[in-house]
Amino acid sequence: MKKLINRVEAVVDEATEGLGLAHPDLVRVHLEPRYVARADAPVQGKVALISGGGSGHEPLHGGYVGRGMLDAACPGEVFTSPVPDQMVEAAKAVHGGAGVLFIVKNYTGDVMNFELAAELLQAEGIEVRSVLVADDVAVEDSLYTAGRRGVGGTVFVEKIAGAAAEAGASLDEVERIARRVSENVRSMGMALTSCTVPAKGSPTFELGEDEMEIGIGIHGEPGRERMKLRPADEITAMLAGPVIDDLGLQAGEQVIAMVNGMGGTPLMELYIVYRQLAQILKQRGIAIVRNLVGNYITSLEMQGCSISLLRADDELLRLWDAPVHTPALRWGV
Amino acid sequence: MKKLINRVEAVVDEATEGLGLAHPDLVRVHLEPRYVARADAPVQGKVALISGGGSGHEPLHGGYVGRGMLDAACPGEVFTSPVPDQMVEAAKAVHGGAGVLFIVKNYTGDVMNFELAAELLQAEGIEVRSVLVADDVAVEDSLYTAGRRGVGGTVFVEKIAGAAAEAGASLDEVERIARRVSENVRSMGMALTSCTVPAKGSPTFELGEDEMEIGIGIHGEPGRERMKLRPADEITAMLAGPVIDDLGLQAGEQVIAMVNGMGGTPLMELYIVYRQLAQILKQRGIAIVRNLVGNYITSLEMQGCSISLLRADDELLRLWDAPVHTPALRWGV
Amino acid sequence: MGGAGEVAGRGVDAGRVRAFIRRFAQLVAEHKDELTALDAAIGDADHGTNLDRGLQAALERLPGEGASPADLLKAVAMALIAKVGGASGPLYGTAFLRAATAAGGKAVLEPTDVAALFRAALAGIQERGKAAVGEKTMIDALAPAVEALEAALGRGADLAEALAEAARAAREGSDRTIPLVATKGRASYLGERSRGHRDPGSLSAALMMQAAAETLAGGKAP
Amino acid sequence: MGGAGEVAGRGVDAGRVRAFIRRFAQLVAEHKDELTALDAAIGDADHGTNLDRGLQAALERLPGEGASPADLLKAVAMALIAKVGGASGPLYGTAFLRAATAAGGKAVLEPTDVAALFRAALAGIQERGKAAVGEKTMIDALAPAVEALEAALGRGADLAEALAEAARAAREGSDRTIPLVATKGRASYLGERSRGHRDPGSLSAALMMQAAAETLAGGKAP
Ligand SMILES: Nc1ncnc2c1ncn2[C@@H]1O[C@H](COP(=O)(O)OP(=O)(O)O)[C@@H](O)[C@H]1O
Ligand SMILES: Nc1ncnc2c1ncn2[C@@H]1O[C@H](COP(=O)(O)OP(=O)(O)O)[C@@H](O)[C@H]1O
Ligand SMILES: [Mg+2]
Ligand SMILES: [Mg+2]
Ligand SMILES: [Mg+2]
Ligand SMILES: [Mg+2]
Repeated sequence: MKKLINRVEAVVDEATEGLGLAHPDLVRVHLEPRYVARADAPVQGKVALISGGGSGHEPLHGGYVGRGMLDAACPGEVFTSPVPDQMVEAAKAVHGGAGVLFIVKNYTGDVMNFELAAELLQAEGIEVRSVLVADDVAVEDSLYTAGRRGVGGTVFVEKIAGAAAEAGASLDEVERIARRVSENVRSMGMALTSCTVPAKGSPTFELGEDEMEIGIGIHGEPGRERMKLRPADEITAMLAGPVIDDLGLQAGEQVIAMVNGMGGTPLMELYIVYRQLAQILKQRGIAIVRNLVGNYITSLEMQGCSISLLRADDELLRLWDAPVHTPALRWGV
Repeated sequence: MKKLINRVEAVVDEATEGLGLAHPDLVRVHLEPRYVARADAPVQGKVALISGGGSGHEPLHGGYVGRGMLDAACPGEVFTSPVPDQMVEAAKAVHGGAGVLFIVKNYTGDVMNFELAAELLQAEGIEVRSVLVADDVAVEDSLYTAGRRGVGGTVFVEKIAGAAAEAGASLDEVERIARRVSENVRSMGMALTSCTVPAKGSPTFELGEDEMEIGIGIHGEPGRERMKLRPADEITAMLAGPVIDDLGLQAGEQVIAMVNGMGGTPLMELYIVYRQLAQILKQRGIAIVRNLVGNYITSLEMQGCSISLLRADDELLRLWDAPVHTPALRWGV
Repeated sequence: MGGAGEVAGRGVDAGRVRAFIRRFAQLVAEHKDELTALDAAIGDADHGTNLDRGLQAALERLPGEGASPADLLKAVAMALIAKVGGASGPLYGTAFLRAATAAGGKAVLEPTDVAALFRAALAGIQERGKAAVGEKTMIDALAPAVEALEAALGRGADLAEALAEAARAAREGSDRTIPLVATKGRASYLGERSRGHRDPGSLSAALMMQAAAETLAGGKAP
Repeated sequence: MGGAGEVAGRGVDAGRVRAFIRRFAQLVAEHKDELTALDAAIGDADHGTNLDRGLQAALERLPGEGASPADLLKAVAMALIAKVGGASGPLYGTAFLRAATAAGGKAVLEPTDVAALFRAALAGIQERGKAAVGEKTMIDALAPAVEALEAALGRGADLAEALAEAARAAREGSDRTIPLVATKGRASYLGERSRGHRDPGSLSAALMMQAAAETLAGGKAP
């Protein structure tokens, strides 16, 4: 295993410390239990947005803490959901009296740990709501699964709900908007290579030199189908098709598009994918009105990409465009 | 070779097209010859900043075209310096009557191709100056080499000279500032893995599972020394030490620090490196007043990192903080 | 039976509960890589690491002399909830919490108490995870184990024998997860591709029952 | 001598220059992977790809019937400058440009013209690249080749023989780069580690001299 780390057990703590040292103007880091909070939290009268999940998806979630996005992030061990303690202490540290919204990626572990945290906080009189993100169209028969996974859509939910909260919206309102984003975003991903969880020390799966995995999540787990490597344009079509269809996007509609790298993909390749995505959407008469191309929700050093589309309307676009200032996402300020 | 590409020969063109499609508000792409220009170029009366080099270092340089940074970038083939045609046509397209400054990374090929372009442009009556970036302290005996390589320092030169040009400084003045940055920035890098040039199809070098290369450049070339893998803190010290010493940094001085990923390094690991870099500088009484942590000048999918430090003063800091709006770097706007 | 049966006659006191917890932690530590490798095949390669981290934390926090069975079980629950994360943290945490509640204030547990305790643990996991038998989870090991335990006691077996049967049933239940397609947890995303692999949680659950069989009735299980 | 010498007696016309360019392009295409592999060892793995791209472009742009030797050489220069990039683009580009200038308006080049042409090419590379013999570059192949060519003609050898000696000298010069430490170009960053590898540019230069020997004096070189 080749990684720029010290001790396997210290990886998440040290990376979180590094984030805090690099952005003291934006975030404050707490280690026991581990959470990243807005430097100026609690913001009185503002709904507090808290997310979290396993580590290894950086910049998600710690990189999205700051003005106009999250109030706190709770990084679990690598690919392991955080424990309730983290959310409980984070919520106590950042809530501003207007309630807390948990943004939870739909994984059994995340759901249960956030649920426990919510129960504990409610018992202490802090109002907590939860919004699930479950945007991965690679999970087809959600009846026969733990439901769709939460993947790239999370970035959209955090940005847009974050803007609403920053603007002073009520808990009801922020929850409504977060749900609307969650319902209107879909994603699908693929991998050229696997990745290595530090504590395990070897790749989660092995792929032949001419193989790829289609329909992966973000935990280095094998995808739904393994197939022979294809040109980027074909791969793009394989990812974009199910996303467009599942959203039921029609000609004349507008989307915000994200071409996301899994952590080890050169930016050059992501732009090659974006090029084809733009062509596919253009052919269907769908307009990309905003976009992100880069590493936004990753799987350690995995090579591969995911495509996310959010059906956009005036309200969501206005909130998307609102200023944001976090370690990983910044505009308008 | 596993890459999200279509045809090997089309890689750079398609990635450049993708960049143009993703950021039509910021850049315009021209393919024959290939260059990326500011969408609003030429800006009359403004010194035009042009850089370029081999591709495979994204976001450098195309990602730095836009307000407050470059007027044009000329992407060569992967790891191959661009040809004079590209710089000549780019310069004609973006120069605003106040002269052109070439920012050239110090490689024999880049230097000669930019030189040829400058000769051709001068012959057409366009004033051209060149500033070399040669910040790689891994190149020790510059007497016995082609001189130090231009690496991470390029990002600083482009940002700061770009801010000066944007503010309306004269060619003399922009050149002076670019030189000052170039003289006050140093870098050093290392690799955990090699990378694969698409046209070659196999890794440039092979590294054992327990080995790393110290003192690499950004072209997947072998470094100065191969050694056994070490913990991140030790690697950080190995890179930071020579950079600090070569700059002659003293207690009480201020720096802008960059921890740069080589393209395939998880952000988590870069923050672990930043954490240790911050500690080392703190121990020496040197203050990090600004920083960048992420993929800014890469080597395709290589895993590894580089550290760059720029000795900062009020003038450079003011220009660093000036608004910038490019595909890859954005603040203040 | 025999010697083991006699020792078991003493009843399950805090010492035995402590031995059970220690043995469970030890077995998980020994099988850590195996559990993680199973999770790599159909999950995210962390089950062994997760559970081991939690149980080691539990050992550190175990209350000392004078703690009741419930105190010990509750300490484990809290450590698992605070340290494991993932799916197995809340699931095993809830299991131990319910077991603690079932143990109530008793200093010594009778065989039927032990059965009630495992039944409560199973119910807790089912409530939290909403999975049924056949979904390729730890339930597939635990549910048959609890049934075997109750059935054996019901037909008059002593605790050692009953727990031994429960451990066997858990192991067989785990074996039966191999051909199943997962419909809960992370492995469910693999659909058909989850077939042919043992569910990691079912193995850790079988290890828990093995630990119970080796400790709760006294000496080594037969 | 012999047959080759007789054919050579005709003088170097545009047809032979065209054959030289074609053969150089062909040799580079055949050795493309080898050149790139050499560059991978001590450079950045693009020398073969670079030069091949440029020479293929040159073939496409080669002017037709009626073009003089200078026209042909200049077309190659322009294609190399416009298509190769890297260090070798401007270097070979300059070499061909200087050769074209040396060829002047002549329709047929005498042996001494050919020597002057290669001397001019070498001087162009040295001016552009500021490297001397012994720095582990293409100069290490070209300089001895030009000297061998001049010496052979000086002592009365015919062009075929002189070019054959030049080609041999180029190849030997390339061989001598193997133990050298590079002090110019990308390989210089490797310092001591550049020892033990052939310089890729010296091989492409040797291929150029081989192409010259096989074509400029007429039929195949002896
Ligand atoms: N809904 C559920 N009900 C019961 N057990 C479950 C459920 N979901 C997952 N599990 C169990 O949890 C195990 C995985 O635990 P672990 O790897 O620690 O968590 P994660 O899946 O979050 O990485 C699975 O092997 C399975 O036995
Ligand atoms: N200053 C120089 N003078 C002469 N030849 C040089 C010089 N620098 C490099 N070369 C030659 O160029 C070759 C490398 O060419 P190429 O790989 O195409 O360019 P780059 O080094 O830019 O990738 C080297 O093998 C060497 O022979
Ligand atoms: Mg997990
Ligand atoms: Mg090159
Ligand atoms: Mg797991
Ligand atoms: Mg090269």
